[in-house]
Amino acid sequence: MQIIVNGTAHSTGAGTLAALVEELGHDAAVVATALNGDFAPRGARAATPLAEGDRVEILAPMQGG
Amino acid sequence: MQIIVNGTAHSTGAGTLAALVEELGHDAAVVATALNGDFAPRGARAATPLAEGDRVEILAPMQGG
Amino acid sequence: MQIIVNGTAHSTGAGTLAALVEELGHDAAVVATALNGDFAPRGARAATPLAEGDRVEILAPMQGG
Amino acid sequence: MQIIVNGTAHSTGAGTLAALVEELGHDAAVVATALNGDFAPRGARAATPLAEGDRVEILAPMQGG
Amino acid sequence: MARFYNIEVASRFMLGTAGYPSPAILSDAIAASGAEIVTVSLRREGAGGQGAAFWELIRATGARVLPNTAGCKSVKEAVTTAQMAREVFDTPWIKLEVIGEDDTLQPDVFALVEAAAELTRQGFQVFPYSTDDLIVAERLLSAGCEVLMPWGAPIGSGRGLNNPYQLRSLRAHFPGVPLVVDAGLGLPSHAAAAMELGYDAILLNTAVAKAGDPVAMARAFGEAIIAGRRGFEARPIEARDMAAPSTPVAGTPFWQSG
Amino acid sequence: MARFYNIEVASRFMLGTAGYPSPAILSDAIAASGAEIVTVSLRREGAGGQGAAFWELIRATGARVLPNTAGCKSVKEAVTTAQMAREVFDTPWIKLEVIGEDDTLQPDVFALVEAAAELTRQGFQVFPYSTDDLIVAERLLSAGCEVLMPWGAPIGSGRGLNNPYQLRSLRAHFPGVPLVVDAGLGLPSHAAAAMELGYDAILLNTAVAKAGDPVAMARAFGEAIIAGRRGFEARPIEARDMAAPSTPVAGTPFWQSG
Amino acid sequence: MARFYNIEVASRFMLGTAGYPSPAILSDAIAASGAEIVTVSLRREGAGGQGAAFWELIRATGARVLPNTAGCKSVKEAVTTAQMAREVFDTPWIKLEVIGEDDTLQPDVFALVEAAAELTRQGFQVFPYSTDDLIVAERLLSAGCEVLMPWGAPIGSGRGLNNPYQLRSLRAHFPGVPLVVDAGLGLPSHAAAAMELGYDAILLNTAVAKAGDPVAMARAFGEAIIAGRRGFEARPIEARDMAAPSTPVAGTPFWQSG
Amino acid sequence: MARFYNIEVASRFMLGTAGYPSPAILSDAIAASGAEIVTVSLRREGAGGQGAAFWELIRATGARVLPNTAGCKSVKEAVTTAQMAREVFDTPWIKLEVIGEDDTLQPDVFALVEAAAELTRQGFQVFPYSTDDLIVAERLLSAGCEVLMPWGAPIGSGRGLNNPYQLRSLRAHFPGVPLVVDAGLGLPSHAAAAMELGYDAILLNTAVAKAGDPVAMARAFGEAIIAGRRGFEARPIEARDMAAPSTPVAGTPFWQSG
Repeated sequence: MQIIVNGTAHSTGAGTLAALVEELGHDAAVVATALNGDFAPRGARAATPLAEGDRVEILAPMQGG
Repeated sequence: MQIIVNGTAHSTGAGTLAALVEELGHDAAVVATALNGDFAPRGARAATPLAEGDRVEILAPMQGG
Repeated sequence: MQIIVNGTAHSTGAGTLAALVEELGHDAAVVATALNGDFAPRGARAATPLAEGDRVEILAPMQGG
Repeated sequence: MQIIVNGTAHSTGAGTLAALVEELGHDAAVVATALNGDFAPRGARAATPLAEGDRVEILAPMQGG
Repeated sequence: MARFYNIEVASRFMLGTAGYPSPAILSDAIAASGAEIVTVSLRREGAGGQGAAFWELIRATGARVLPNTAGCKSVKEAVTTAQMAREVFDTPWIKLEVIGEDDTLQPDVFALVEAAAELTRQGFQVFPYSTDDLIVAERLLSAGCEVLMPWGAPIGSGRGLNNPYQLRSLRAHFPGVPLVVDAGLGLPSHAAAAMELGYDAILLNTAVAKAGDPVAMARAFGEAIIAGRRGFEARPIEARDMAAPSTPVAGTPFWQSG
Repeated sequence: MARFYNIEVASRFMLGTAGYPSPAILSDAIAASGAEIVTVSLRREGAGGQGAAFWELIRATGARVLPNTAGCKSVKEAVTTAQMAREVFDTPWIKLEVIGEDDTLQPDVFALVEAAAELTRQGFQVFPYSTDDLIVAERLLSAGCEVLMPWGAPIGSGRGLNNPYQLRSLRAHFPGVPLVVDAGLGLPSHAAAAMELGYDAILLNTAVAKAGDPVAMARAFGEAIIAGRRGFEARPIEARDMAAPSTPVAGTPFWQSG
Repeated sequence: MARFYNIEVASRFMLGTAGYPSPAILSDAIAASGAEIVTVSLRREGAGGQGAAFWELIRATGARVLPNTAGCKSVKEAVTTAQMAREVFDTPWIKLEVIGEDDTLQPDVFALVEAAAELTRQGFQVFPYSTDDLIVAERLLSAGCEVLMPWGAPIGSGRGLNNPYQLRSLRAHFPGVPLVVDAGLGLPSHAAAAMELGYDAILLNTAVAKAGDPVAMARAFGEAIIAGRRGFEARPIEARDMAAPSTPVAGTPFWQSG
Repeated sequence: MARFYNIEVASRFMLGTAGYPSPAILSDAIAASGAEIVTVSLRREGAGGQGAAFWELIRATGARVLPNTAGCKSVKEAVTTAQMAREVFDTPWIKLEVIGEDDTLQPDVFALVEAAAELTRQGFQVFPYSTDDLIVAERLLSAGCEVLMPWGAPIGSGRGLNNPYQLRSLRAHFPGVPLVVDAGLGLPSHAAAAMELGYDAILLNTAVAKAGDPVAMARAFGEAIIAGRRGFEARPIEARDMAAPSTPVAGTPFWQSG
């Protein structure tokens, strides 16, 4: 399945957002996720299926002003 | 009939806005009128009936910054 | 003898600047003196005679900006 | 005779300031002169002899702020 | 020539008509100012019919009028006032003021943008009295305004340009839009400075009307605005940090080169 | 009318003649400025005799000349230069510059006062280019000067009025003395601001000569100086800390008083 | 003590964490600043998992975090970013930035107010980065904000307080609301001046992060903020137009009274 | 560490001792300020012998004293006062004030230079209270002064730095000379700003003594001076004309890059 992760095309076998986060090796407790522009809370990731063409954002803490 | 003209209680026998303007001695071509907060164009005054308690504004040119 | 001390007429029996300072009850080690506009050092006061009409300044530490 | 005119070495046969001004082709009525740092008025140039090594300034109107 | 909604004017001075010692002084001040545009207002007409007399006086000056919505605090009030002004003054021009705060008479930029959009839809040509906010400016342009009128300082304060940086920023971001500094100026030099920033015109009232000699002050501002604009067009020198001689140093007499 | 050593002039603008792109532009700039007084200098005459041509050009403008002692760094140099200038330009007027420092061209106030006294003794009418120092001003007046010319900013810097407070203080302390802001201005608004402080005149050069269009800039400064003076005489409003409405509030329509 | 949404802090300095030469310097700068609140952000996580390391570093400082929505240009973006930040940083606090213009990073006050209202509804405690507009301030308060953060100057410009008058006006109109000058400062004296206006705190980043020595500059700003606040509370003298002696004149020696 | 005539001090704050509400407050203010140098004066001693008590109070603070010649208007007065002060306070240091004008207390730079030369010949170490004039500064250095103390504004005016340009110029021209801004400051931010210009120290009195809470204000100025100096040494960012983001733009979420 082809999706877009953080703006880049990505081929994944993950069926859910939670699986995707794990597949990418991120620490699930540190990142925040959005699916197609809407916030996807941590607790809902496992129940959030991915579909062809989805746009996923995975964000993490970074310096800011 | 009791109406309010420019914020002051006014007893009038005028049935229309046009009649009121004439009753008050204003030059109809110089003033602008509003009835209950809405603009009442000059050409529509004769066809604009007044009712008890109406709020009428009659404005004229004045200095401004 | 009439002299002027700090701008005020003063009648004194003191024959020297040192005697005047003592007469006035000042602490000789704390004040500085000038005679007729010139500095009179502490060590020279005893040898500095006073004359009728002399202008004496006796200054002491004071707040300053 | 060697003199310095406006900062530059100059060989002249002129015996007076007036002669020098003429020799250099200046309009005597437009320039002002100084000899060895002192002003030499126009009327005195003819009576002002030049000597070996003299420093002469010949100035003329120029733009200024 | 400056251009506002396809009207060209030679004078870059818009003068307010409020608060003069007398109608005659107002009339003379307008003449002295050279202004071709004057602001006017609408007020409740009393028995005396002073409105007609004032209107006659203004018409006699030959100036184009720019009615305002001074004192309005809501979109509705501003729109109704504008409609009435259009009828009386027979012009699509409206100086749109929506005041958000009584002490400083600061524009309410939210109501301003909304009223500007509504009035534009109704065919008005809106001159919005605004702050120096870039984003508000963009919204006003999107709403259909073809002129912007940022404040120099609060109305009547006479302070001059409170934030020249922001005014410069506005000028830089909207190079093609007529920009007018409206309100807050006190001295002719303030007006000249605004023009030197590249502004297209100045609108003011109090600084003239309340001066000791309003007619002379009107003339002074008129001259200062011309001077500032001309200076802007003549491409000024840039300010420098270290001084430079204005008299050439070549050819300095010898005693000066030691 | 301003008055300098019993000479009355209608224009309050004194223009420098250095650094223009061409003699024709200089000539046009003088005409455009309205200045009745222009500053000139003396320099070493070369073979070409340009001095006479320049002098002819200046004379053709009809302006009164104010020769300077630009570049002088000592009393002796300044006095000798002044003597030479008096002969060439046939005027007792001298703009006295004694420069103490090459980078900023700041006046050397010590040499300035001494040279002013000496020149006054010799019958000159001295226009001293000075700082904004009150005590120096007093000394210059005691030395016989009847005009003071404090700087606005370093020569050629185009910065405007670096210390308006001190310039105001000078004006307040010497109400009867002709005061000229000399040097450092860059924009017409700077000149207007100086005039609004009550100064009697402006002397400048670089801001005009080095502008993109010197002739237009000369005119712009001329206008700004007139505007600033007129504004001063018209008694400006005072700047206020809180805004006040410029449109009368009595008679505001009802929806505006809710 | 300053108070923001019922959290009391001893330090009135909020420090940004972006753009430091190294994590160690950031860490040291936070310590040197004395700040108890630091701003942080969210960015796309790469493979390296730097996010966790950064988060660890910040947690180690003991500072409370104020996540921002930097870079957001719409209400939707800002709200989604805020939601994600709340989850990651486990705080209801959000520094709400909605940028309307790329060059100056000026806040879009329309989107700002809308986003502030939405986030408040969702339980956030919003710190809105805004302009110095009084009416916008009122809207933000109505939207539920209990802090206001007007800019001093555009982000990263280092200019200081571009419009002190307007900042004073804000302070005067909202005496009970915590006010923070956010952005545009360059020097410790800028921060002190803002505190002397009665502001409650300062938020800045670039002036520290990009200084030659960020750690020393962090300390300098920390000290300046304390100094400015203390000076405000100590009731400063008012500026005077004419000088007065600071040394008593009574008892002056005779040669000084002639 | 700053150094004045081979004396090193850790604090860059010199505090005046005049005009405090009480001796106790003066004492506390000195302690709170951190100043290691305080200015004192001489006045006519009355019968009460207050001089000894004051001197005792000052000695108890442990601060080094810098006696002044406040109120002196001539070289003679200043020299005699300095001689008397040296004897009483047992120090070669003298803050040399020669006032030329009663209203503004502006230094008389002519008398100042002459008195500085005479006092240097007599072995004094002179701290001359001066204007911001570069040439005067040169003369004072030639006269033997190893410190310069230009004013920020007239004594007691609380205005801050009236002419920052000229103060910067002084700093640039005399990089190796200890420079102290003396007089005219009103707020801690003024002191910080002077330090950020690279000045070595601040001397003030009225702003502390006449504050609502002199002890707190003394501390505030002390902190501001430290902050300003540290900021100067930490190499501040330069002010920019256009804003730049302080949050990195790389890695911005996708909805922010559309």
